Amino acid sequence: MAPREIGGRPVTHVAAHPVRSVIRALGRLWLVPVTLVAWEIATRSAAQPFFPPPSAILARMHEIWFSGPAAHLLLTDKALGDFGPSLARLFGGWLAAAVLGVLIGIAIGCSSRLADYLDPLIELGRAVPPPLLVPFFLALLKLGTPAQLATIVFGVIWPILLNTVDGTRGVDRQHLETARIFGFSAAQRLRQVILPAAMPKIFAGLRLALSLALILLVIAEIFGGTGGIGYQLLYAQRSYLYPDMWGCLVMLGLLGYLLNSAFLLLERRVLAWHRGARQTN
Amino acid sequence: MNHVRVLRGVAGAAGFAAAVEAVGLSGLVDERFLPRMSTILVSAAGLIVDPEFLGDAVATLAAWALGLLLTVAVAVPAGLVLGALPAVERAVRPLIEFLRPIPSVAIIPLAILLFSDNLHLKLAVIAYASSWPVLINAIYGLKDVDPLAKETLHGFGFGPLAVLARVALPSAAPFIATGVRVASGIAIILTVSAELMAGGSEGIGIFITEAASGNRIDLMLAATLWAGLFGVLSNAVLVAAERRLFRWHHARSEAAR
Amino acid sequence: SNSETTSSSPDDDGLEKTTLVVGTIPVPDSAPLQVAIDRGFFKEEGLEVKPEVVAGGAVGVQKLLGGSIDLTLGAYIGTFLAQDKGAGKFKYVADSYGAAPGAFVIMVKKDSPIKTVADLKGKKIAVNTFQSVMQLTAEVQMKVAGVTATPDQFVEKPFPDMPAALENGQVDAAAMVEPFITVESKAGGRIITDEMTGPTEDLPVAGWFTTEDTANKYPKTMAAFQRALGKAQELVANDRKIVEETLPKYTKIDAATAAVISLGSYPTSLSETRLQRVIDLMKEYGYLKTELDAKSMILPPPAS
Amino acid sequence: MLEITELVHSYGSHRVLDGVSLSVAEGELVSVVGPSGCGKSTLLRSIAGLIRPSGGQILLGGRPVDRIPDNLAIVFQDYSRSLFPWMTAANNVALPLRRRGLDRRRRREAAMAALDQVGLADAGGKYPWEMSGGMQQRVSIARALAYRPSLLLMDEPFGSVDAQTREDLEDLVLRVCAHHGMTILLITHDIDESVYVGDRVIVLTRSPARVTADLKVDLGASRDQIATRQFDEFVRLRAEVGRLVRGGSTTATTVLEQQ
Amino acid sequence: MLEITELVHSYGSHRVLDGVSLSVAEGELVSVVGPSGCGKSTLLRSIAGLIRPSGGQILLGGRPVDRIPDNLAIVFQDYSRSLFPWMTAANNVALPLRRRGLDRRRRREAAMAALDQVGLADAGGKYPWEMSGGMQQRVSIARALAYRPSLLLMDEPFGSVDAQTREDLEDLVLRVCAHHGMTILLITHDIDESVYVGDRVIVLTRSPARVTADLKVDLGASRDQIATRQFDEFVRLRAEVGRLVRGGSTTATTVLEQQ
Ligand SMILES: Nc1ncnc2c1ncn2[C@@H]1O[C@H](COP(=O)(O)OP(=O)(O)OP(=O)(O)O)[C@@H](O)[C@H]1O
Ligand SMILES: Nc1ncnc2c1ncn2[C@@H]1O[C@H](COP(=O)(O)OP(=O)(O)OP(=O)(O)O)[C@@H](O)[C@H]1O
Ligand SMILES: [Mg+2]
Ligand SMILES: [Mg+2]
Repeated sequence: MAPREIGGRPVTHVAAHPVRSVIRALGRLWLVPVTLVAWEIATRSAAQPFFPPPSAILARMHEIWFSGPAAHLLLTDKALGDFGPSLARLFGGWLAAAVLGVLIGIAIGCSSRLADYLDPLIELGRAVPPPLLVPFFLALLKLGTPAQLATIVFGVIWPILLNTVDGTRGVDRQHLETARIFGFSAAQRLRQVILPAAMPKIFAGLRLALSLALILLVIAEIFGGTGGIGYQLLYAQRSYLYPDMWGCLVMLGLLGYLLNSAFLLLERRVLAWHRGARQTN
Repeated sequence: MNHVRVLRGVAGAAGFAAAVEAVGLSGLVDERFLPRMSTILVSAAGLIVDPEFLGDAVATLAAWALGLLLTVAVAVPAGLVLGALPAVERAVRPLIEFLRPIPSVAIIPLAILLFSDNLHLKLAVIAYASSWPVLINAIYGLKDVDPLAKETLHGFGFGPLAVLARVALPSAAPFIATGVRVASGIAIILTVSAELMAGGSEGIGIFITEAASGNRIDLMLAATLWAGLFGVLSNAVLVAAERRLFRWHHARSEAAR
Repeated sequence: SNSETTSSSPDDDGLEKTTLVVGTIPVPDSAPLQVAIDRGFFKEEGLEVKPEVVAGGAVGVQKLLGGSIDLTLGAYIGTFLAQDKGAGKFKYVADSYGAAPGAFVIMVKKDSPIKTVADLKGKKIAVNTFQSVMQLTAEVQMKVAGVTATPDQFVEKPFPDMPAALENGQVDAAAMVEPFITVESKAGGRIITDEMTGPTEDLPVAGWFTTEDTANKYPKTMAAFQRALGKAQELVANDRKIVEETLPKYTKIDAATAAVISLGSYPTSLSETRLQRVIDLMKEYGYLKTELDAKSMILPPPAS
Repeated sequence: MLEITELVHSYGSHRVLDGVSLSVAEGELVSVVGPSGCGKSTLLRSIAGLIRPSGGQILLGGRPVDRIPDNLAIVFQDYSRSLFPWMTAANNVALPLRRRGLDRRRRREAAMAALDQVGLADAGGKYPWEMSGGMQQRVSIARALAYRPSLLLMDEPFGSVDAQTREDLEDLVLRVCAHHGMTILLITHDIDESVYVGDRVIVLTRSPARVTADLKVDLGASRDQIATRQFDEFVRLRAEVGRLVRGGSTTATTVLEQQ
Repeated sequence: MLEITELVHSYGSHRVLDGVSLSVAEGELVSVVGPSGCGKSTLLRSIAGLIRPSGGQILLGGRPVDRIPDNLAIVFQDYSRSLFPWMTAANNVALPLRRRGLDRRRRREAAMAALDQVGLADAGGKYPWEMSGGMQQRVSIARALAYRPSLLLMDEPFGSVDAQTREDLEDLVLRVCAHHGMTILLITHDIDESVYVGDRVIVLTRSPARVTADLKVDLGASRDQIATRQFDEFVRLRAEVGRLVRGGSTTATTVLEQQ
């Protein structure tokens, strides 16, 4: 109930019953095996080459990425080559979009005048398919990686931006008034009042953006360069290698799930107050 | 009031166009690859009277509108269920998080195999990609409902469903609406992408494919600009609707500024 | 016998199906279809053909299998690849486009140090689609020049993006077709080689195909389609002017460009031996795993 | 009607209610007073079934409270958060009446009547955020009264209104209680008020809360703002409650001298 | 110090303040009473520069209030919404002290001292939503006091605390006011309180608000909860204010008889 006060205890609690907490974590995943089995049955009975059964997909994934030496966590050289740079681009793009989106969003949320000026541009930008922009980022930025980063930022910034604007506009007016009365500087108002109050909504945007970044990464890799998981996917598609293609999809899904889980851990820490304040007894 | 807002919007857009034109004039980018803003605007103006393009635009807009409706019809109830029942949300979360990052470029080829009707295909792809913001915002919106407001109605003996419908939903609605606005942007992108990737007989994406065949980058950009303008218009409509529906929300927070 | 009832009474033909949705790509390859539509050849056969733009041969394959179209234009290589990987069984109904000098080339930008095909060793080459005719023929030309191509030196780029990619140094060379060859040439781009020389001279490029199921199910309809398209193909093969007039109708290539671009050939018959050449090349370069038989993938033209 | 035995509640390791026992008869109006933070609101939430207490028992009409009881209304201490900002005052009041099966028009009439009773006849069309603190508080009182619950829980319902309005509202509650046979539990910080409106006054100790005293108020059923407050019994009780709340051991007499 | 002349404010077409004039001298503690919804909070917000009044003038230290004045603190009526839920009580109190140029440790010390003064020495680590209504209100008082403003505006600051705590807080405010030379404007519904703490009591009419009376309280600088309340002057003033708030035309004598 009081995260800070009893913050120390759950840790020891978990440490005391590691088995139980693992079991509980697995218990939450019960739907996964169920889905896998259903998927296996459905694809086997349909017997369509485009929809290979998950067992075939997993076997293929193992072959491509996970049959490496134990020293590399079983990852093959190919996996390291595929994922390393891709993940770096992903995080780079997502972080840049987060910083830009939150800053611009707060500026717009605080000033309705600025909002009036920028609204049409933002809406215009939002409606432009990122793939169509890749060539122009390439034309402008020339090099591969900046152009790919630009593509990711451009694609994922919108939910962050819009949610931030919404969160900023929704800050309880009495909180703002309190801050103004006590003479908070603009920076303090931002850091101590607007950001925390808007944080729950910003986090919703960040979470949306994270998986969107994965999608944009694929698009950027498809349209902009060679290597990476997007390139794999495209190559498999072009060669009619359906298990490989599905392997890429599953890999993306797994990455997305892992990223999201990590993100939720972060969110739980940052928004501890929110969970407390918003719980119904 | 409203006039001022429109004027400011136009000023902002004009400023942007002028800036891009200036970059074009400066020779920083090769005009072959990025035509000048004025060229694009002229081409875009020409498209208004091009019956072929108008037909394409109508097809795209229709698919977009239907797709957005479908999205709302699917994602809002789903979001309410997931937001209201944490146990369900926990169970389904791995699947959702697994599906979310799968890109449309990979989905569209599979959807082509599953749908023999172009419109159905577009709708399915739109709903798939644009449901997420609505869903996530609904879940977060529901978590953000003031517990005292819920307790109030509970206290009067209303059941969980009534509390969901009468307190949680209205109080989360503005945030869900933001999700819908994010979704509408994604939906228009997905409509055009589906047309680009899966083809068809009409649509802005088809127009762009054809323009590409003749290296008419100006026409490609002009059509893209129109897609963007449709996005602006649809957003304006949604914002106006939000302002009407959620007057309480805006009035409450705007008074402080 | 069928060919005698050419006009007016489609019911006599007993066509199993009178409406065909046909996938096309807005490139010169599909000019005959447009000609046949414009001149009413299909109507004479009692057929209504609805063209639908597809983004490429691969999409055409998927749409055929998904059932949203009945026939589509597609490069031979892609279709063979699909059949080889077990995606489906396909039948070519008519030939459409073949190699001709100057229509498929590898280009570099004006001041590029690359002068000969041998210089392409290890360089990035843009192709419109992986595992396509553009890539295969590039590999062939490199082999002829004594260098080996590696798969990772190819980059997939849509044709319209290729000039920019060359300019920005994204790629060192690009395998291009018209009208982009003309565009890049105007900007000073140089042609390193024609992709269709030597072993690839006159190589068949694309044709009209459907699934085996559809071909078996609607034999009369397919025959009618073959007859109508055949007429158009004949016209086009002998008169370049017709293509020039038709191109602006279904692409955004304007008449002036259409008049100067290099076109491929429009073969008038599906030849088993010609297709077998493609298959052999694909096998030689590791594109195919199984034995494909060209004959089994051809729907013989109606006896006339 | 309401029977609470040895109720215990802790938030985490912080014990708030430490064995509270009390009972309220049908139709009775019981005031509860106690120091700030002692656990009054927690007690009220437990009765309403909004929190599950850590121990003890609450019987309502003979049955244990394990979910939210029927026919209950609450006026929350934090009234501004318990009004729905997307509804006008009239709609806020009318909403719970849906459970009463009234049609739209009747709901509206009942809502307007209740708003009238609390002196807000003109404010039915206002949104909560267009109203002053005291007006919001009165809307939430009107909402509870219009609902005609059999058990009404009020957590400092008159804290934000002026003296005159407060007296009017006290009398209103007394009238409604008598007229509709409601049972009312009223938490207040105003010692005069606790005696004036209560049939009984329950005094809680400083946190963790226990019942220190349960005083019967012998002022008859009908009360009058001026006359009643002059009764000796009133003055005596007021002093007694005051002494108990202050937790002092001073006798009633000393307190009386001080007053 | 504070000079308000003919202040007028309307929300839309609804006039709330209708020419309010009053002045407060440096170091004075002025109580404001008036019916619920008459415009007291609006008046306070205008002084704080949070709303721009439709007409009239407010001079603070000789200068018109066109933005939020320096060295001002407010205790809002809706205290629960003015605390930051993402901060503990201690941090809520400490945060404004950054402006005072104190370092982290000193801020913390000052915050703990202020919390101690309002009886919340143990609650510094609690979040607002872990506190009772009265505790939240006291945190927001502590925050204002720790800030040591030169002008302190309080909107019903003691509405949610028990009688004993209320008296303690009243004395605390009196002490702080005298000791640090603060000027205080205090809105209250408690007529006794308005007289007990005020150097002057200002009575507003029913909406739209005007100043009906501006009474000087001649009870000396030092007050005592028991002694002061027994002075005749106190009783007289209390009755007078009560009569004025009720808006009756009864004379002071009649009211006295009634009491
Ligand atoms: N934001 C607003 N929009 C419209 N009307 C408002 C707004 N805020 C206050 N009012 C109206 O102004 C009047 C005075 O409100 P105010 O809050 O100043 O009263 P108050 O004297 O503080 O009352 P209370 O003692 O009940 O808190 C009320 O009638 C209220 O309805
Ligand atoms: N959600 C919560 N989490 C942790 N502690 C809580 C919570 N709610 C209340 N408390 C603690 O329980 C105690 C009693 O709170 P409660 O709100 O019941 O007091 P109260 O008697 O209503 O006080 P007041 O008169 O000030 O409203 C307080 O010390 C408070 O800190
Ligand atoms: Mg309480
Ligand atoms: Mg007020």
